[in-house]
Amino acid sequence: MEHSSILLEAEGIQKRFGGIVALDGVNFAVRSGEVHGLVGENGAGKSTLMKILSGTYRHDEGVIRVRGEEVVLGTPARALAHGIALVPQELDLLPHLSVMENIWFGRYTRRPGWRIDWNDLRERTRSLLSRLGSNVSPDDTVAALSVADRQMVAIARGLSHNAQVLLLDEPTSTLTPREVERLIRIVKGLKAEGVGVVFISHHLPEVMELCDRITVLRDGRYVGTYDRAAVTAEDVVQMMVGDKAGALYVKEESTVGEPVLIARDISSPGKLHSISLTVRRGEIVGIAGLVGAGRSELAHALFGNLPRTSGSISVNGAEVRIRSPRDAIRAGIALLPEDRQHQGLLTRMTIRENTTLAALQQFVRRCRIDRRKETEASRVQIDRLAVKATGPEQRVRNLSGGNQQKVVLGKWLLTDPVLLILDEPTRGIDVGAKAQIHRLISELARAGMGILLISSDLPEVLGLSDRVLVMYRGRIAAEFDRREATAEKIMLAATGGDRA
Amino acid sequence: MSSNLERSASPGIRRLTSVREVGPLLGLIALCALVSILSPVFLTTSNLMNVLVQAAVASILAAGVNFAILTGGIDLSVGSLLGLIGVLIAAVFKSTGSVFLAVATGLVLGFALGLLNGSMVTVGRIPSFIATLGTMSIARGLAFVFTQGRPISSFPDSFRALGAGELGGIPIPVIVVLVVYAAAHYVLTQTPFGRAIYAIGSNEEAARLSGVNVGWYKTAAFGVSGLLAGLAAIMFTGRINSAHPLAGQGYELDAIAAVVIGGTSLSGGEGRILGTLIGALIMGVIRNGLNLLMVDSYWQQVIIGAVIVVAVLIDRRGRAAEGAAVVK
Amino acid sequence: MSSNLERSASPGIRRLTSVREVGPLLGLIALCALVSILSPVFLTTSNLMNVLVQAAVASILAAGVNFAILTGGIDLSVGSLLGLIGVLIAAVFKSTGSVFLAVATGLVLGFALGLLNGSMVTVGRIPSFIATLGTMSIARGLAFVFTQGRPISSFPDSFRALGAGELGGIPIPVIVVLVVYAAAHYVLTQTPFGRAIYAIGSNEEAARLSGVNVGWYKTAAFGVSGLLAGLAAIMFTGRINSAHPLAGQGYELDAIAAVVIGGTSLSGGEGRILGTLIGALIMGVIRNGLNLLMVDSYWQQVIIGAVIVVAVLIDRRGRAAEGAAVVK
Amino acid sequence: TYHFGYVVQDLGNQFWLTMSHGVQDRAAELGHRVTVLDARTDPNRQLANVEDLIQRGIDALLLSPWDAPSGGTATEAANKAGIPVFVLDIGVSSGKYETLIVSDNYAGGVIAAEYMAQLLGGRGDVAIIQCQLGYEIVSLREQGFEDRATELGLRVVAKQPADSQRALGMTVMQNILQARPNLRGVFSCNDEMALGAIEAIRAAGKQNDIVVIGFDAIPDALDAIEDGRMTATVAQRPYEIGRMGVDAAVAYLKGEKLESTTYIPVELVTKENLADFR
Ligand SMILES: Nc1ncnc2c1ncn2[C@@H]1O[C@H](COP(=O)(O)OP(=O)(O)OP(=O)(O)O)[C@@H](O)[C@H]1O
Ligand SMILES: Nc1ncnc2c1ncn2[C@@H]1O[C@H](COP(=O)(O)OP(=O)(O)OP(=O)(O)O)[C@@H](O)[C@H]1O
Ligand SMILES: [Mg+2]
Ligand SMILES: [Mg+2]
Repeated sequence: MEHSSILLEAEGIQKRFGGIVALDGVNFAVRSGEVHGLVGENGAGKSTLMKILSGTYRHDEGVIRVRGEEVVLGTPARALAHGIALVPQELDLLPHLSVMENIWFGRYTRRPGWRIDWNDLRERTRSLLSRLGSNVSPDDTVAALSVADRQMVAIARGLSHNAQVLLLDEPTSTLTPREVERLIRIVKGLKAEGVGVVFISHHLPEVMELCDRITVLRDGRYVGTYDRAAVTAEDVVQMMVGDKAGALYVKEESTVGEPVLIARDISSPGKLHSISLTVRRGEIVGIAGLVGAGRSELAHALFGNLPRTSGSISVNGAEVRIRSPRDAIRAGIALLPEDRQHQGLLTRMTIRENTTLAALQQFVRRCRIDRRKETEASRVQIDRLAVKATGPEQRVRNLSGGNQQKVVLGKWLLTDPVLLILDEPTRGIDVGAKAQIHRLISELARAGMGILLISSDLPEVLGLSDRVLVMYRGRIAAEFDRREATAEKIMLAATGGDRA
Repeated sequence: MSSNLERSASPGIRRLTSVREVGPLLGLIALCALVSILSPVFLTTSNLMNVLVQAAVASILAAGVNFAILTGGIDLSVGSLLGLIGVLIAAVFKSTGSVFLAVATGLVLGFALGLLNGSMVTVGRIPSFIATLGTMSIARGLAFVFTQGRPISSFPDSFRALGAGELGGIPIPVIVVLVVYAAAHYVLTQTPFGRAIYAIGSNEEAARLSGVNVGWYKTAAFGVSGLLAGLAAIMFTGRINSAHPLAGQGYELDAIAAVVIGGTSLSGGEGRILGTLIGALIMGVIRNGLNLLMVDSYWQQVIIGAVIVVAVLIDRRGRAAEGAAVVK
Repeated sequence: MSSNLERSASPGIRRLTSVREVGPLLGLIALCALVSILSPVFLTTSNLMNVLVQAAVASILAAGVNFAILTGGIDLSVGSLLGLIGVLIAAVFKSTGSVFLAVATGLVLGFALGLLNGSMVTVGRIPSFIATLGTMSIARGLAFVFTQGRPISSFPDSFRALGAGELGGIPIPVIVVLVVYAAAHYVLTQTPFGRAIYAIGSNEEAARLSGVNVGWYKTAAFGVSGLLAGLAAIMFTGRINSAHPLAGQGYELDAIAAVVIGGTSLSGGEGRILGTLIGALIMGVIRNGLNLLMVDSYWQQVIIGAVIVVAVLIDRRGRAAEGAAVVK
Repeated sequence: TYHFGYVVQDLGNQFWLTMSHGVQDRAAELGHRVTVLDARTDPNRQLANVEDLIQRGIDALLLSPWDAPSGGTATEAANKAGIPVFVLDIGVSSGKYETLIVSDNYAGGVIAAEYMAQLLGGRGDVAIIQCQLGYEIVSLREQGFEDRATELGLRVVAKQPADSQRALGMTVMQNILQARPNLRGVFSCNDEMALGAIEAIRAAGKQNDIVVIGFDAIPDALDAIEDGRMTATVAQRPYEIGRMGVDAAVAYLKGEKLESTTYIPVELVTKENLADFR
């Protein structure tokens, strides 16, 4: 390969956070016109590397070269000036501002008198969003968008820089297959224009389909960079996890018993329309659907966090009044929410305090929290979920995205629910851990828990579910048994195609 | 129809009609109606001008404080800055006799002290509540040190113009308020500075990562607050015809109340400047009305406290009804 | 080694030595050293007791305000509640002659008014700054309405005990402070209530979705703040031997300053109560020191403002150095 | 030489400021030291100031209390430490003090009422602007005025407080004018509020129709009387009170006997006798 085609190069990068070494001697290079996959387990250091390359963090050692010239990035502005743009994993948008301002913030077209030319911004935003196939309006306030739409806005902002190097940190984790497809098409287009794209995903098929080269990180160390043609998915997994077992999980059958949840006629104006469903003991019910189909709304309605205008809910055969999450938890329902930053984590607190929060009563004796018992319990969850952390007293804001997700899951497992609702449980979870979590879900079901699994990851839904419900515009559009469910049938129902 | 409208207008203008501003405006109208029924004097031109002039200083302070609050901060120092700057410009005028020099000193000094507040917040990383609480105490103390507790009084009309003059029958303070609010509205809705202020209040970290110089803009927002405190000091001194080191004591709380009644969120990023003006007028009308109705001053304090709470309660209720979203 | 240590000691005790608390503590020690060099009187037992007694009321208020701040709120009403409750218990005592009844009234009333603040915040969804600003004005007004501005004075020693008594040579206010802080420390670190307060301050939405009864606990946190304002009112009235409707004016800002100097974050979820005590003592030592050094009253105000800023500046610097979050 | 401590209720107020100047000037003349501490209208800080002065070690305490009861507590603290107390104005309701030096405030209200009744010919609507409510001493002025004015045939149609502040005095006056267009006279319990009131009256164009009498005779008020904006004020002699406080303390320490209370007479200041008060 000729040297001039290397746009961005990092050599011997080291980054420490206090005592933790997040990156240790990592090499990485992005060529013009390539899609470069970056893979590794949760906490391997992928996001940290991206943040260094985009000027968000400063590295401790190592050099960064742009087109062969050594540079000091230091700030996002300087990285952008060098043509490097990042779409981060944890979205950092401006919630009270409009979509167009989020995309073009700080780069407004001006009119005389320091005025911003709103019409021009609106037009540019429209064309950008239509390229992404998003129907978000430029004037919408970001706070009112769904997670997926926000992800689209973030991607649009990344694209808007017309960068030579575009860093995408898990862009697909919140998107549905249809949007993923569209994104992949756009990335291919960029590649044809000579842009170098870095693509991080825990979804290996995507990586294998899209990328020209793949770099593997393990525990902050550089494992190697490989041409796509030279490796198989199995090889990559092997390199990611090292000598740990990395086999993909295959569901075991469980015996399905009495219903744990019977929901009838659940409605919430404009969001849910007369939904009825049953989940049985030991059963995993998957819910598929497009972004905005109302799956999260259904979860929140069952959990007492979305006002209902009608409907009844029975748990273990007895009708329960659920009007708040507290009611739901008392009835034995748990909800792993999709937005862990806002709905899941106490970021300033420790792993221990996070994991025991929902089941705190277990640890209270005579109005006092038994801290020893708490520490034990959180340590059990850390081990069971293989959370990469220094111990129960580590603050969760210092964990990697995937490990944070595991902490939230651990919190809900401690409540020992009869019905566990999982909204995108493996979003941002690496392959190895994903298999582990899948096994866990399956084990929980076999132990008699009812599980409602909402996921945009179709193979996950297909692989784990005993039954699959498909939602379309706030209604249940179709129901498939495990044996009859296929990706095609589900997609057809999810897009309303079966009604036409 | 709505789509056409959307296309043509800027977001700032389009949103003028949202609940956020209509709520306080309806509140103001209802309040005026109530007071004018109870006291026929209220609706006379002379009394209405009275109200506007009385509310002018507080309105100017509130406009400045709104900048600080929109960034997610707070400015507790404006009342004390008013006191300090008041005695300093009075001294400058007494020793030079130049109105221009005095006014310029007031504005420059206000801006500089505001920037100092801002730097403590941005460079020193001190929470703005504490930084401006410190400034509040320091500025008040310095005003006393400088004057040794004695007021500086008696100025010619030229010096008093901004606080007590008239232009074509309209009190100059009223004109100043209108100009300041128009300018602030323009800056906040139409310029990159204004949008940066909203962005910082909305998500400071994200704003920083977009390459915006957060420190600079945030400091500047406090600078604006200080600048307007300087302007308020000029108006106050002119109106009262005397500069006292205690001037403006407690005004910061009135200003903040006006900002919040006007619909600005104390956590930043949300709110419009015209709401703030309405908030300041609501406070002014209540005080005027209670005086006209000869309400005992003890009870006035009780009622004003209650009105602040109720005004915000109604506003928040209205807004909750507007945009209820459980799943964020 | 460190791992063993971690395992054996309880986290609460272990963290006593973290920068968050050591920072303010070192500040307090440095300050005491400085003052005692400048004035030999400072380190006498009688003067140190003086300082503790003088700081007692502010310490109690600060402990309560710390509860409100930890949930992510603020309580501006404590000074006014002190004023209102002071005159009410004085009246109760004057008309019944029962110390028990007066004390009970003070505590119950304080708790009730605090719960009222809390309900406005939780049920009414009013930002706590505004809700308690309203209460501040209302309570002060009611105190004046109730007394018609006249102080209620002259109480027997039995009534004054909590504010002016001694027990085995130690002033009772000092004992009260120690008991209150020990209790608050226990509640915040060892009980579900304390855990809920930190959780709410850290991420209210996540806490709610984890089944924490956010409304209840948040209201209760303001209740504690009110309760301690009631206790402070009893101590204040006892100490001064007079209940005046203006009592406690401005004390809310001192209390908040103490809380923040003590390392509690104004955005909630972070901070320890013992830091608050240290913060209150820092404020007390400065005041006492400046008096002993015969610093001019005007300059005292300037210096106190500067100390508040500098104390928080040093603390924030120290913490930034400690935390791994070098990045931000 | 002696070391005195002077704890004063509020140096933000001209009156107390002048009194503290009297204390400081007299002490300097006699070669004594004095430490002035401001209680800033807070009885708790007043007590803390006294306690700190006791720690510091002083020969005598001069006290201008915030109010009589809290002054009593502060006096008791000094008593306990064996330090003699000299009360300047306000008075204390408990504890042992050597002497009290105070203005005759009720008489001040009376002479103001008499002068106003004389100017208005014994009839007409008048208003009272009150100081911050809660200070007993100033309410004596208002009582003296109201009692005497009613006797002499004036009608008190409005009574509103303006917290002793000039700005509020102006606002309150504006509103009284709106509500009471026939107003003929205003008695303000201090000059700051009176000066605010005359700005409001001038803005309404009624400067020739309304008699304004203030209280305290601060320099600004004297200026206003000189150029005719204000009618009169009642002069107290805070500077004298301050000086006499020091003299009393020195006399006591030298073993002389003191009167328990000294009333300092007040005087009406009009354009005619203005020069005497400069
Ligand atoms: N701000 C921080 N402070 C302390 N430690 C951090 C911080 N950010 C990341 N780390 C640590 O650095 C390591 C790498 O984290 P990083 O976020 O880069 O992982 P990742 O590969 O992106 O993982 P994931 O797939 O879960 O997103 C982790 O051990 C994490 O705990
Ligand atoms: N906070 C919000 N405010 C207003 N509308 C919202 C909000 N969150 C989601 N919506 C809207 O509600 C609908 C349902 O969105 P939601 O994200 O819950 O769907 P979903 O089927 O759960 O998809 P996902 O796979 O993204 O979770 C969408 O139209 C979305 O735009
Ligand atoms: Mg990551
Ligand atoms: Mg969803």
